[in-house]
Amino acid sequence: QEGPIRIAYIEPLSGPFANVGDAGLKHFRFAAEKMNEQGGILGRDIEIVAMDNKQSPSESVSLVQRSVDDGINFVTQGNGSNVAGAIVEAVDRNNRRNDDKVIFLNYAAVDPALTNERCSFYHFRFDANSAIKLEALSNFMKTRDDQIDNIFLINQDYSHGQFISSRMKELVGEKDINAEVVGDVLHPIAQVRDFSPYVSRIQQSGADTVVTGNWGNDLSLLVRAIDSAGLDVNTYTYYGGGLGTPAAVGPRGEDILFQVTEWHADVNVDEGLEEYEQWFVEFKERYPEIDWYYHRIYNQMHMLKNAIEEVGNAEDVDAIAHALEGMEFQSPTGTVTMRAKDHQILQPMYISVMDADAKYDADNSGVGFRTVANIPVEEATDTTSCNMRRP
Amino acid sequence: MTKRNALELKGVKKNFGRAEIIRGVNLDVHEHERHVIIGPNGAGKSTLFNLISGRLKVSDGSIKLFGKDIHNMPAHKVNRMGLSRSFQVTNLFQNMTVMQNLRCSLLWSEGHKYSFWKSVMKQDRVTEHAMALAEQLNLHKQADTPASLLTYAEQRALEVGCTVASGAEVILLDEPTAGMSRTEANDAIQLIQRMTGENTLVVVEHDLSVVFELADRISVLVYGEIIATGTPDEIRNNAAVQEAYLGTEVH
Amino acid sequence: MLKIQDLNAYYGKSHVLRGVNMSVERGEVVSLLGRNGVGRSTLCKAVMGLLPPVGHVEFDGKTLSGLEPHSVAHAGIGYVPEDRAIFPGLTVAQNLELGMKKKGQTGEKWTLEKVYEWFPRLKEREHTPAEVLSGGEQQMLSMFRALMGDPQCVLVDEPTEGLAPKVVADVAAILKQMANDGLAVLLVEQKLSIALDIADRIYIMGEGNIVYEGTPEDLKNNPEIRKEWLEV
Amino acid sequence: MLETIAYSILNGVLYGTLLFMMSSGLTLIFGMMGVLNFAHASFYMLGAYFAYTVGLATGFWVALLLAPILVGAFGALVERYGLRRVHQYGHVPELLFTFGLAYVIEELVALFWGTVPVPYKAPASLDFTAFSLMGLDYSMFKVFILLVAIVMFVGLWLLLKKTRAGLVIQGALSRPDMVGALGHNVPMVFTFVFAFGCALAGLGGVVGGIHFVTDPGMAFMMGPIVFVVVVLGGLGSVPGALVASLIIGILQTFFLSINFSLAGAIGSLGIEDSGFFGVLWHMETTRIAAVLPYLLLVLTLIFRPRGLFGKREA
Amino acid sequence: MATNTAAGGASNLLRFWPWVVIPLLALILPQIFDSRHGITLLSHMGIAIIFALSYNMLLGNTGLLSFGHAVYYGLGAYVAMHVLRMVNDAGGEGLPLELIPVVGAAAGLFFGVIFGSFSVRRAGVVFAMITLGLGALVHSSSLMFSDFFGGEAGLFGDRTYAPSLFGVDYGSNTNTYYLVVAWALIAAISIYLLRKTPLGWMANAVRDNPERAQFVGYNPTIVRFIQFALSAMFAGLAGGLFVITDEIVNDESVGQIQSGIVLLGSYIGGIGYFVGPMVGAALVTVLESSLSSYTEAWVLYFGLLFISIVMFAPMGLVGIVHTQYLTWKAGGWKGNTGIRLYMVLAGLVGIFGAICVIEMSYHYFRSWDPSAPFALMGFTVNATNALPWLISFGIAVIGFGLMLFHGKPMLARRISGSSEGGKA
Ligand SMILES: Nc1ncnc2c1ncn2[C@@H]1O[C@H](COP(=O)(O)OP(=O)(O)OP(=O)(O)O)[C@@H](O)[C@H]1O
Ligand SMILES: Nc1ncnc2c1ncn2[C@@H]1O[C@H](COP(=O)(O)OP(=O)(O)OP(=O)(O)O)[C@@H](O)[C@H]1O
Ligand SMILES: CC(C)C[C@H](N)C(=O)O
Ligand SMILES: [Mg+2]
Ligand SMILES: [Mg+2]
Repeated sequence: QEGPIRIAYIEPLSGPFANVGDAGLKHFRFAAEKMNEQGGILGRDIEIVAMDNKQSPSESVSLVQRSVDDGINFVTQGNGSNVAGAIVEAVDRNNRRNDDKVIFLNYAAVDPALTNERCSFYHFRFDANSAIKLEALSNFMKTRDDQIDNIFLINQDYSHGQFISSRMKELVGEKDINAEVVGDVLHPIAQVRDFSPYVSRIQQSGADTVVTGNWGNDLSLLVRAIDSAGLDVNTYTYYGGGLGTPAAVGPRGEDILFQVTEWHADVNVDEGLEEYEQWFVEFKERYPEIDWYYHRIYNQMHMLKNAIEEVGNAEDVDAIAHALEGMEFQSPTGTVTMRAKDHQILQPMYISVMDADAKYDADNSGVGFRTVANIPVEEATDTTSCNMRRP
Repeated sequence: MTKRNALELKGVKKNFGRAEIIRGVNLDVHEHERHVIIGPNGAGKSTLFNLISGRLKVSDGSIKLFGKDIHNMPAHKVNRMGLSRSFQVTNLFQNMTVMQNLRCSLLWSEGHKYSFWKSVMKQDRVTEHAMALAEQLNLHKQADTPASLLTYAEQRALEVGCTVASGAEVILLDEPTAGMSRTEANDAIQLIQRMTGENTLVVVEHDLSVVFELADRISVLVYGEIIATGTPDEIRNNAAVQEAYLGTEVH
Repeated sequence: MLKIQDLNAYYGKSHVLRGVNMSVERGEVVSLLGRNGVGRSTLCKAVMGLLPPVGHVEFDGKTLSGLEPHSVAHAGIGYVPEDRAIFPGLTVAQNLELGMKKKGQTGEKWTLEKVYEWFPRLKEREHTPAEVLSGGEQQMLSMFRALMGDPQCVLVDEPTEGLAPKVVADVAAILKQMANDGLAVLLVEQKLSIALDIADRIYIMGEGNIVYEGTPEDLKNNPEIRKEWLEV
Repeated sequence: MLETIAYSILNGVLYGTLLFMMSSGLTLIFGMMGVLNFAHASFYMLGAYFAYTVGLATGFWVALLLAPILVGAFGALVERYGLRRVHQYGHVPELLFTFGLAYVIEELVALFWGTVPVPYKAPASLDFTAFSLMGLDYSMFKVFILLVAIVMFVGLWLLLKKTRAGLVIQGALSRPDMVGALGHNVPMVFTFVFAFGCALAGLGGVVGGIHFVTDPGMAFMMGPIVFVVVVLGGLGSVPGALVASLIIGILQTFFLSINFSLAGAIGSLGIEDSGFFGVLWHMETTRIAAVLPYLLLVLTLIFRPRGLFGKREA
Repeated sequence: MATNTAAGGASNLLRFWPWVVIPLLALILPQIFDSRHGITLLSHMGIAIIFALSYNMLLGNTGLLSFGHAVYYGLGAYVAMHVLRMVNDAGGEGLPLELIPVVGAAAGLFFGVIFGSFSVRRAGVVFAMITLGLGALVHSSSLMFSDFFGGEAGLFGDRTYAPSLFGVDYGSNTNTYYLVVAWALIAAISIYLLRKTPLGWMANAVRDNPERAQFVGYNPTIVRFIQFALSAMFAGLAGGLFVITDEIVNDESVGQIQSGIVLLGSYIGGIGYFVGPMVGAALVTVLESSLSSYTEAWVLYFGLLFISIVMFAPMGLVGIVHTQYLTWKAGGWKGNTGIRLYMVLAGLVGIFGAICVIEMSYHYFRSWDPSAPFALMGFTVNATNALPWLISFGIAVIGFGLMLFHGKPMLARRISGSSEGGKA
């Protein structure tokens, strides 16, 4: 086989979510370029084929088809578990009905269902799923429960937020966290313009800690409303460090905005990861507006490379999937494993908080993140109900 | 022989806000007669038509069409009971051709209602009827001309045609000759006479020559009240009418 | 004085006015007669700039042809269109107000009070939407609206349409009054009796041209002309 | 409960004034000109971006003045070279024109300013706590918003009372030729009013961009809520728009501030949280709050098609 | 705006050719675009065509501007999906796949009757805003009532686990495509014939003059209501077909974007013509899904294309063709065909220049290294140099300039000259 190895990048590149899709694309393009400089995969270049799904599940389904038509064997996506669900479905259907198969590399969609009841042999998730993130977060909260008394849950009213809301309540009991959930609200996604009423409820509930899976404007506006009302609470988030939030929040989030991620920029500094720091800096030089944010894309691209090299070609999709299954990889942050049972990656996690003194600020906001806890792989895991059908 | 009454208005009143425009009108229109209503501007003639035809609701009183109460019925129901009207300002389906206007006016009375399983063009009765009407109106040459491109007089003629088309027994015409020249007006009168034949006709008109040519009986409406009803001669010689309406300009 | 020279006008490709020449002096009422559809209303529209005029129109020495309608109006021309063109959504008072060139400012001869005095019905209906006015009331409104702008010359297109006989006399009186006030009045009229009654001079239009010019007396004594150009 | 009500009123008024700011320009454009301007939110967005960019050079206060003027000028161009042409074809084409325009503006904004939010912040002179109430701080900027809204209200009121622009436009909607023949420069009035409406949207953006987030998605996010306000208030009615904004603001805040569901109040009565009625029974007011404006809109239009203060039917 | 009337006053050309050309195209196209994605795209076009035709029953025929037509499309799709899943769960036994769209149609009709009963009392802005509100409400509900709607993830089904009336294997996209074509033809013919019925005529009448319609015996509200319900039914049919082709349905199918797209498509094609919405819907479907793979600036192009159609071709694309055809038939092209061609050519040159400018802008602003050479229309250019900008702007200005300031006046002169000559 000649020519580049192509990966279809199916994300919103127009419309209100274009910034998110655009940032991801830049990550992939950068990673591909860096790897191509090192000789690519099996001597072939990696090429990222951008496809605009307009954040629409059904559009994504037909883009999967187009990828197959174009002879592309890998698709990647992450924004929106609903889209990811549709892609899983489309990929499965395609691989069942046709000979030219595809693998779906999920770099950000966190709905646990994708590695549980809806798990698929051709789907691999390189981000920690929501259950794992909550596991990590609650382990951290347990260590701090002297400072945490009242927890308020505020989340977007769709499966992602609904999951956090219900799972977090369970975890407080399970982990025996010495705190109480004093409030739990769901708000419609991407529709709330003014969060002050919610903030007043947080205030009335007497909460000192807010847990939210919000992202994008829903998070920025929430954090700004909390700050401008002068509320003294800590906010634990999934996405506080990206998707536009640092720029929109700025120094207001300092010391109160926490995030749970698989990596952040100052990890490189703390752990002396010079090579990876170099990677980060180069990315910044190229795209001064944003930062290298998705560490998992690094993992994903390298693990794919290893799998293809192991198989020896980029066309035998089943073999590549088998190779990825259970693969271990030495990531800069430690060893990560693609769990064979459900194709969920297991990796160390970091809890960090916004900090103006961090070496690297996020998205030119003047504030970056400082690690407050490392969660080892063993503590950042979940159980799975996946019952995978393998070819 | 007592004549049947086509229309019977009893104590009809209408006010808009505080302004009382129709102040208790009693009016009988006999079957088959041509009844002309005259009166000063703003007396309430058009309003009266609006009340009868269901375009406006009455404030008080009753209106009967062939003995059946029709007041406050919606306009389409009044129409289905056999009363049809034209407008003082031309009010056609402007984008449709002459034939299409006529066909539309015929559909309901030919019993096609809201049906969506038969083709209009295949309804031969409707087509024949519409053609015949177009001929009577002298519009057959313009059959496929959109209404908006007709001359004013032609539009008025079509207005009359559409009004008559449904075969209603009682027909109300509001200033059918307004804006026409003498000759056109004469043509229009003839047209009306030809088209309405045996029907009961109620007409509002300002043109006195038209009035006297057309009317079997005349009612004079002044400030929302009928001050006189009678044959043309009676009206012509009625002092109150002269005072209120005709002025000195009587022929 | 209003001077029209070699005026042509077209609707698309149809050539309606074919070189009209006429004039109206201040202080006179000039009636423009003609059969239906000869183009009398078109003449008014062309003068107002509502149709692109080809030819020359001037008023008091100021060239009007080629101007936008609003500039024509500001040059002192008032227009009462044949279809009344009242503004249905607006009240009577608002309709009249739109007639004024500047907010709240009318000429000296025709003020709001004067109008309401002439035609008290409008005063009663001051705050009702104009579309519910009776046909005759709308006609009067349209005429008074034009007067609110303090015009020096008025083009009145079929003002007596739909008016009761008594009111027709009123309108005639108003037109006379305007001429006496020194305005130039161009009256397009269907009803021969009125036109002859109040006009100082008469033009007859036929086939897009002026085919006759004279005084009312001349016309009364000239049945051939009437037969040829005014009857069918 | 009393506290909740007091709180709802205070915050509802604040939120309501913001809504009013965003929609007041539309009251002019939609209410008077009948143009269903789907690009209104885009002008609002331009206001924010212009203010941000101008502000980098001149500081906030100059930008506050300049940005709306720029947006207004841009609006004038749009009217003159786009809308005016489309106007003659009717309302649907006008609407579609603005629809397309919204897309184009969003793309251009994303092109020039990038897709990530810009750091557009309140000036230091407004960025402090003005007062605290019931444990919550209110920044000076919120007070400032209130002031700006009042200025807008007065400006609109003056435009409508002191000029005849409204009359001219309403007249022109039925008989443009005749309004011209009476001596009014109709095209100019249209341009002026459209530009003014856009400038108001721009002013809303100058303030809203700070209060919310300034990114290319901000227009989309505002969505059709502005139409709800204008229609609910009654087409063309400035007081109506104000009242509608306040009603929506207060009601929404109230719904968000209480913890209420039928099941919570009456008891679940064995009704499960599934099925259409089950879900409704257990639905918390907070979840309804967001759709409340649309619910109000539909109900209002069914029972009172001309809106709260409207004189004529839409 | 819409000049056609009940009888479709158009010429014979417009009356007959669609029924020959469209089915032919439907058969030929899959031979050309024979990839899976291509076939799916064609299926989507078929569905969009039904949806647009149903939409035009409201906008074009009845004068009702709806911002929420996707409600019926989407609800039809959801109900059809539930039935498909029931069939799946029953081990592929039950309603044959070919009839699943009928379920969608029934659901569309059902909801059309319910929502129509209170929204059609008035036309105009009131109706438009009610549909806007309803659209938003239904869309929000689709995320709240996840039992029925499956939340934002939506619902999935499998068309291959359903019986077929004719024993067809619907694992193949092509077979599914022909099912879509069959239904699209049925729907198009029905909608076409509906326009010729008393109801269709009165819908036009009510659009033009509801008051007069009352005085010939019709209740405008009922006319609108029936049209609305039937139109919702066809929208539901389209939704049901979508379930079959995509085997997924989620909240976006009832969403505002879906409602907006159908309005755009119908209008671009020309709501005054029967085939207008078909052409528009097909075009929008293609552009939406393929333009984005050619250029980053696709939304901008889409917006600009759309604006230009609204501004310069208010009757839609079919409108342009039709008027030009009429002119040509009336001999209006005689002696000026060259000028017309010249204008088109100049316009194309202008567009070419404009595209260069836009592409360069995107490269300049979006790429991390604006000075990196990039391929533009077969040339390699550097967007930080002034020259390519000058050339591109130049081409655009010259192209449009020639078209508007040279060709157009010339054409106008030629036309008026010849018509006057004819008269003399
Ligand atoms: N909806 C309404 N609201 C207020 N006043 C109204 C309304 N409709 C009619 N009027 C008033 O009622 C009076 C009667 O109007 P109507 O149209 O019936 O007169 P008319 O007799 O037909 O006069 P004309 O001969 O001039 O047509 C008028 O003064 C008119 O202003
Ligand atoms: N908008 C138009 N488009 C095309 N032709 C028109 C238009 N308006 C008028 N015409 C034609 O122009 C000619 C002159 O019309 P005009 O209205 O000036 O006549 P008129 O003398 O005022 O007649 P009337 O007594 O009917 O008012 C007529 O033949 C008419 O059919
Ligand atoms: C990009 C992410 C914020 C999307 C989110 N993880 C989801 O599952 O919907
Ligand atoms: Mg009347
Ligand atoms: Mg005339």
